[in-house]
Amino acid sequence: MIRLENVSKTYNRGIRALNNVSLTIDSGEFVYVIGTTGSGKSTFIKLLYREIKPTTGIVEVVGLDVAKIPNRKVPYFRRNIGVVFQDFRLLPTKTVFENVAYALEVIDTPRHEIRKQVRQTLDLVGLGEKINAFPHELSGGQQQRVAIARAIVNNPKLLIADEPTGNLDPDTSVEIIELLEKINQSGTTVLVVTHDREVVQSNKKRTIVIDNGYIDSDTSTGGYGI
Amino acid sequence: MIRLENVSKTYNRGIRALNNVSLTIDSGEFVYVIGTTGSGKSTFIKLLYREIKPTTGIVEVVGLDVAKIPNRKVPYFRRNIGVVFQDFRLLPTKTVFENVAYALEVIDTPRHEIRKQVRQTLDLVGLGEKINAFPHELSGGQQQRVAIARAIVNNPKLLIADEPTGNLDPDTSVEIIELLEKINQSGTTVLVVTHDREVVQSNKKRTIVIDNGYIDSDTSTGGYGI
Amino acid sequence: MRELISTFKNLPRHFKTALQNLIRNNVMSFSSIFAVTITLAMIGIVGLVAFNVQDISSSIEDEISIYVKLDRTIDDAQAEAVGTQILALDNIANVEYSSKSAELDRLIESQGEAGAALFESYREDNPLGAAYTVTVTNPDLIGQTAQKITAIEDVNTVDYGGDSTTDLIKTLNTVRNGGTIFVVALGVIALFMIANTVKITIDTRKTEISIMRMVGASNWYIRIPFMLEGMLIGLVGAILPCVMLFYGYDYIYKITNGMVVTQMLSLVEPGAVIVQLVQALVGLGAGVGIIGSFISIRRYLKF
Amino acid sequence: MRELISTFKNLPRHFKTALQNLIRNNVMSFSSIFAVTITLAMIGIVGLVAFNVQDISSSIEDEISIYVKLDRTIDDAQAEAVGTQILALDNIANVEYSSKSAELDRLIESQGEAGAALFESYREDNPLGAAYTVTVTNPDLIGQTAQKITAIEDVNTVDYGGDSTTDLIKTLNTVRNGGTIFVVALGVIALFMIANTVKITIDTRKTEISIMRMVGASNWYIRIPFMLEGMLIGLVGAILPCVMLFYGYDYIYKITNGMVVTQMLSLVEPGAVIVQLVQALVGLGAGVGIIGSFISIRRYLKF
Ligand SMILES: Nc1ncnc2c1ncn2[C@@H]1O[C@H](COP(=O)(O)OP(=O)(O)OP(=O)(O)O)[C@@H](O)[C@H]1O
Ligand SMILES: Nc1ncnc2c1ncn2[C@@H]1O[C@H](COP(=O)(O)OP(=O)(O)OP(=O)(O)O)[C@@H](O)[C@H]1O
Ligand SMILES: [Mg+2]
Ligand SMILES: [Mg+2]
Repeated sequence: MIRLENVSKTYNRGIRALNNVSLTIDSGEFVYVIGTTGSGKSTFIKLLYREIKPTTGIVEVVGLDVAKIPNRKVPYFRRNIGVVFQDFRLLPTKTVFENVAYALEVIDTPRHEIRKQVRQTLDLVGLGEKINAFPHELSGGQQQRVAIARAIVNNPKLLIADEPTGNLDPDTSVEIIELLEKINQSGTTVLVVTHDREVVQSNKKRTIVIDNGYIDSDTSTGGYGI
Repeated sequence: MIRLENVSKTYNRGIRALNNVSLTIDSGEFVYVIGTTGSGKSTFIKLLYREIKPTTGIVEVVGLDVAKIPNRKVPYFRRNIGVVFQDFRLLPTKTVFENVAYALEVIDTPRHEIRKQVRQTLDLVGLGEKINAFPHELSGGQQQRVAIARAIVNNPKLLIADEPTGNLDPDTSVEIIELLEKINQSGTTVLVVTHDREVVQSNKKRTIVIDNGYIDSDTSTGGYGI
Repeated sequence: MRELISTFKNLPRHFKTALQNLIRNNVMSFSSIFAVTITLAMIGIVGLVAFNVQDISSSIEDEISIYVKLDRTIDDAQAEAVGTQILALDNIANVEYSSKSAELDRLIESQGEAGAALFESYREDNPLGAAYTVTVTNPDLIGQTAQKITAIEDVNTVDYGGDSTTDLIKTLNTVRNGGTIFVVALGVIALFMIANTVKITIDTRKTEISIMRMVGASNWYIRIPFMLEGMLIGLVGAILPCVMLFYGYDYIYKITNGMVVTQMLSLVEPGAVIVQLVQALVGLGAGVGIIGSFISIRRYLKF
Repeated sequence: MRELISTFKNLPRHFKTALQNLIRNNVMSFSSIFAVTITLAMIGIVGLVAFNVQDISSSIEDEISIYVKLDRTIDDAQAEAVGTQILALDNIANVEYSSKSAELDRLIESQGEAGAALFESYREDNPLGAAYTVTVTNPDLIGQTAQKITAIEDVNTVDYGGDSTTDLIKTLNTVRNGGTIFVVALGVIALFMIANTVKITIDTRKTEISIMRMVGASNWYIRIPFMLEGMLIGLVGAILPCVMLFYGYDYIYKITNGMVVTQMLSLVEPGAVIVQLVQALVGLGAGVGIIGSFISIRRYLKF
């Protein structure tokens, strides 16, 4: 599903955010990515859905060399991936319903299908009654849950979540993690970046620790958990 | 320092975010505000620095009836308050240094003072080397720390922080909370909204629990902690 | 291909999106529409003025004629023969005959009060020849035509005002060409203006566009609503200028009876001209809106 | 008051901020500057054309004159007396005398080749009177002046072209007034255009403005850099149109030798006109930029 080979990412001004990272994540895995702030976690996942390209090395996702996908084809590639962005990235002029529906509309889902699935997904994340609100009318945690709903609504092969519980209280966090696990059980590969120690500890899963741009440990390759 | 009297806030479409809240916070206190997502925490603190006005009731901060301050005077009022916004709100075209310096420039601080204080503060939050980066070049946690630096740089009488550790790893979180305590010890009133159970539990302070727009408990008035 | 089919199938939805964006970004939309409105109003006004200048300059040209004096010794039949020969030339629009005695009348009249006393005595033995007043189809060639007429037998003198008339014609041509260049230049400037406005409108939404791509929207899926929005901005922006031109010009035409002060500056009749202008404005507004959006959005479809 | 002092003390910093914003928002700034550039270019071109139209129409008016024929029985002294009386009237610019025989020359010439044969015999006993050609200072009053001249003793006929001349004068006036209205209207439209562009630029930064207020910046502290930025946009936007006008018009003037085709359409000399225009453009650009910013930012200083 995901394969990184000697990947480095240097931003301009010479900031090295990732250093020579190699790893493989198989289809159906559930992986946590943890690390201190500024260690390169977001950089790592931005490489996966091609928000950025690696400076050196190869990134392969769903069988494609990500850097080689032509610009025009990038959206098609991204339909395989659901992403929960750290900064949400909701469309400000669309309502909650429309934001979530958008991910289905672009793949030509029939309208009644859209309505059904969006409602279901919003209920799942506990936002059933905010369906017609605009993003700026939501609390931080509610926006985060809209972002989650949008990422999972089209049943992607790969689900990437950057701090999906950063703005949520502990109880809601647990619910969301349970939801991600359920999605994982239905066959989706799930990659979760998190700071939430409780979450990582209560669900013993493969955990990749990034530190200062290097992979510090990876439980699947005999590293250590926290 | 802060006094709320029967305060309610109803957004348009009849969404009642706060219901008949009354409370007093004295000068020099350190108060946690917790509650589930969407319970009204951000609404509560937005009332304090007058991002919004109460629908009914009186909000008094630093001795002023907040709703009665004329628009023109609002910025002067806000100079008493440092705010860490849940969504950071950094100025996108200014560098880290400029963002933090801005809060000092507006109160006519001499230039060499500004340079000294900004550097000190950025070192304090651990961002010394990101001084010339733009917000979009920072990780989530780094942006959050810039927001904190900006809020504390001008030594406000009241410091309000909405989820100041939402994007930080546990170790950095602890450091930030210790920083806030140090600021509190120097006389500043501090109000922290947080989801971080560890934080609240390890620092036994007055804790206000908001639930669904009501004050569910307040340890200073004989409520219960979590 | 698949993308194209999907695009057409989704047109109604795209249209709804475009309309929604227009309404929800109300401040921005208003500014853009306002910019289009005043730009088109400008094009409309300039266009109308240009139309009228063209019209006036042609009607001045229509008045230009060649005055052909015949020998005074020839008889009526010979005079008629000259008329036929003139008519046979190229570039002749009309030929009007003026008999010997009509010419004398003219001379007397031109001398004012003293005229009759001076020249009435010539009536018996008229020393003047008959004359033709010739109008041409293409005033630019008036000199050549006059020369050809001079060559005809029995023609005494030919007068078309000489240099001063050629100058007038050149002047009118310059005014017309200058006017056209001016209108075209202003038009181009105005279109840049609209395109630029659309560009700014889109620039402010680059994050939105990048989010759409993040979520898997194909380039055309993103582009179409923006283009439709550009079209709507152009169309809505065209309403006011069109109404203004339509009723405004009609009104001016009515209160002036179709002339500005004098017959010399007569206005073009409203009807067809206005319809053409309105069509042009609507077309420009919508067209530039669509194309401007298409071009502006390009650079944001890369990440 | 305190706010005002602080504002002035901070001017250098505000200026730096304005410049920084201009550079850091490069896409947006470029669009705004571009909008100002083409708007000012338009005003510049229209202004130049208007200047020239004004000039040409006055030089046409200068050519208009009254042709005063005297009785043919009077002697030279009497004729001179008439001249003195005409000069004594209001609205007289110049009076030129033409003797009896000069008048006959004119008549003969006007009759072309046949003229000499026809009228040379009159040379001995000239039936024509002497004449004056009178030019007026204010062509609008030419009718009245002609009437007053008619009333003078020994004046036989007075001819100033009658209705057709009054019509020409009215026409020229209309062209001039119409031109002025047109230029002013276009100018106003163009200024709206610039103000609107500045407005859009500011709209896109409303979050920024609200953050500044959140952090305690007073309204003037926020406003000044935006106004300076507006000014810079206006100034930078004025550069190209000014250079264009300055060198472009000079060039056109040189290659045409100052006339478009004929003397009739002579161009205004570059010098002063261009300097005035350039000053106007620079002033407009900067002024509208500042005022536009001031007004546009208003609504965002409320939250
Ligand atoms: N666009 C950019 N230009 C320059 N430097 C950048 C850019 N984006 C990120 N960086 C830097 O790269 C490093 C890694 O950033 P990244 O966002 O990957 O961290 P992170 O692990 O996600 O942190 P956090 O937990 O705070 O979100 C940081 O030092 C950051 O400042
Ligand atoms: N501008 C608004 N218009 C309408 N409703 C709003 C608006 N802002 C907030 N709300 C609603 O008011 C309620 C309280 O929101 P608030 O932001 O105060 O929650 P919160 O406690 O800060 O939540 P979180 O922990 O997720 O940030 C929510 O249901 C939210 O949807
Ligand atoms: Mg991150
Ligand atoms: Mg909140």
